[in-house]
Amino acid sequence: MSMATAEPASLKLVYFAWVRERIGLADETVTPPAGTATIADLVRWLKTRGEGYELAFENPAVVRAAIDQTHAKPATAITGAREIAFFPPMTGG
Amino acid sequence: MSMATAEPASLKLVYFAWVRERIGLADETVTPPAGTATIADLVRWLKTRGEGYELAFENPAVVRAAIDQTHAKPATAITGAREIAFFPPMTGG
Amino acid sequence: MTPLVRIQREDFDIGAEIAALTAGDPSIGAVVSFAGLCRDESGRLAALELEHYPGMAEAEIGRVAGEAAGRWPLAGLLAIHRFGLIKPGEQIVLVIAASSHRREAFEAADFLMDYLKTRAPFWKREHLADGTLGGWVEAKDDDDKAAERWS
Amino acid sequence: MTPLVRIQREDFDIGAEIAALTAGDPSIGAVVSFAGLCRDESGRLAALELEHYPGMAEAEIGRVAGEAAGRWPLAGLLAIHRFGLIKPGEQIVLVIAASSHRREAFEAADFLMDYLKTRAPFWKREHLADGTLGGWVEAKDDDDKAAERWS
Repeated sequence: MSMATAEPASLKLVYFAWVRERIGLADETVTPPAGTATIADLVRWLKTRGEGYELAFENPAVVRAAIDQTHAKPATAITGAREIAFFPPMTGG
Repeated sequence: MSMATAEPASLKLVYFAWVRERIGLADETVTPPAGTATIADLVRWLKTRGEGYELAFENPAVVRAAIDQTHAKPATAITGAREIAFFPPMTGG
Repeated sequence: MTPLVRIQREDFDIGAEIAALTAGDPSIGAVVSFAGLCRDESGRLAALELEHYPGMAEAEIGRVAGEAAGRWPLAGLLAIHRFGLIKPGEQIVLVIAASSHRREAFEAADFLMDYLKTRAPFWKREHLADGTLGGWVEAKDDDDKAAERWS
Repeated sequence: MTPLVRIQREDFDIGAEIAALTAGDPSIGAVVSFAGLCRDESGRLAALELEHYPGMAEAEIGRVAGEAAGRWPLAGLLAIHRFGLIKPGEQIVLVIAASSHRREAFEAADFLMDYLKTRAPFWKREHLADGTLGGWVEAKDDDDKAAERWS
């Protein structure tokens, strides 16, 4: 059995609303470093990737995440995820 | 100043649903005896007027009343009333 | 805002009533409608016959609608209650409440329906599927309890 | 009963949706609809632009509608949420709940709306009457509190 973090997998990231605007991308495919186990880990790594990311996640508690189109928490494991989304609190309805 | 019950006034009574069916009338104009001061007094008198009335008011607590199209209680004074209605609990909506 | 109350034999069109009630008021953000339909009671019923007290029906629903309008900040409030013979699947009653925000629209419509059930002078009688005339529908304790929630 | 969920750019017709959801089911006695409309915010707003997360929007509303269907005995449940540019007075969202009795229809519609507000992946941005682009609408604490009522 191989460990999930042994070989960094490529991951689709999608961004919405002001998260999308601050990062300047609607989506991208990334390969996070080994040891990126949770949403919080992923955010920490994304913040090192430039000013837009830093601005988008300046208050990480505000940004929501979804793994494969299901709401996720900062501590949720991203193992096996195909698509991870980041967005502000929802304002639909 | 004359007392309200000094001269018995004529009064329109209207009946609905099974109260109407048991009495056998949709409406009638009556002159209750002097001293008929409240809805409860009126019901007591009506029950003396025949079998249909007795059946309609066999359980007076169940029959509702309205004075001039406003809900009224057994103790409500009927002084000055033009139209008094009796009916079962409402089942609209 | 003056509530609209109509007592009528004719059917009504929910979409048209909502459109009319909300037209031209861009402060409205929420519209709740309640429609009461005649059920067939698992095939037992051919129709409901609704008797009402003309005059008092309008007056009483108007009073309760006025109370709702005083209690919640509404932009529009409508109640329509039909009488006469109504078949399963047909509409009996309609309440529409419009306001800026959803909470007050939900509560006002809910309130008005609870009071319609217990205070509006209407009486339902069953016409049965076997062709006979059924009894008068009995008032439900549940409806009284529902109405008491608001006092 | 499988809830119906539609995410669309086009407007919807409340009357037609209610008729379609209730047609042919004579066990239905109560139909509650909620429509959310775009307000003009006292003339400040020219439009709202609704961005959404395609795929997740359907999935998430479907999940919450399924929870409502498990919680109340419903005969029909529908949610429509629009995206794109929506002007004041236009419709944004529709929920319809149909059941035998009114309590469950009211509660299911109320529940689904509260969860739509806080869980459905939609984001509103203001377009202002002066022709400029406004900011993203901020989520309201009130909406979170409303959703917490059901847990």
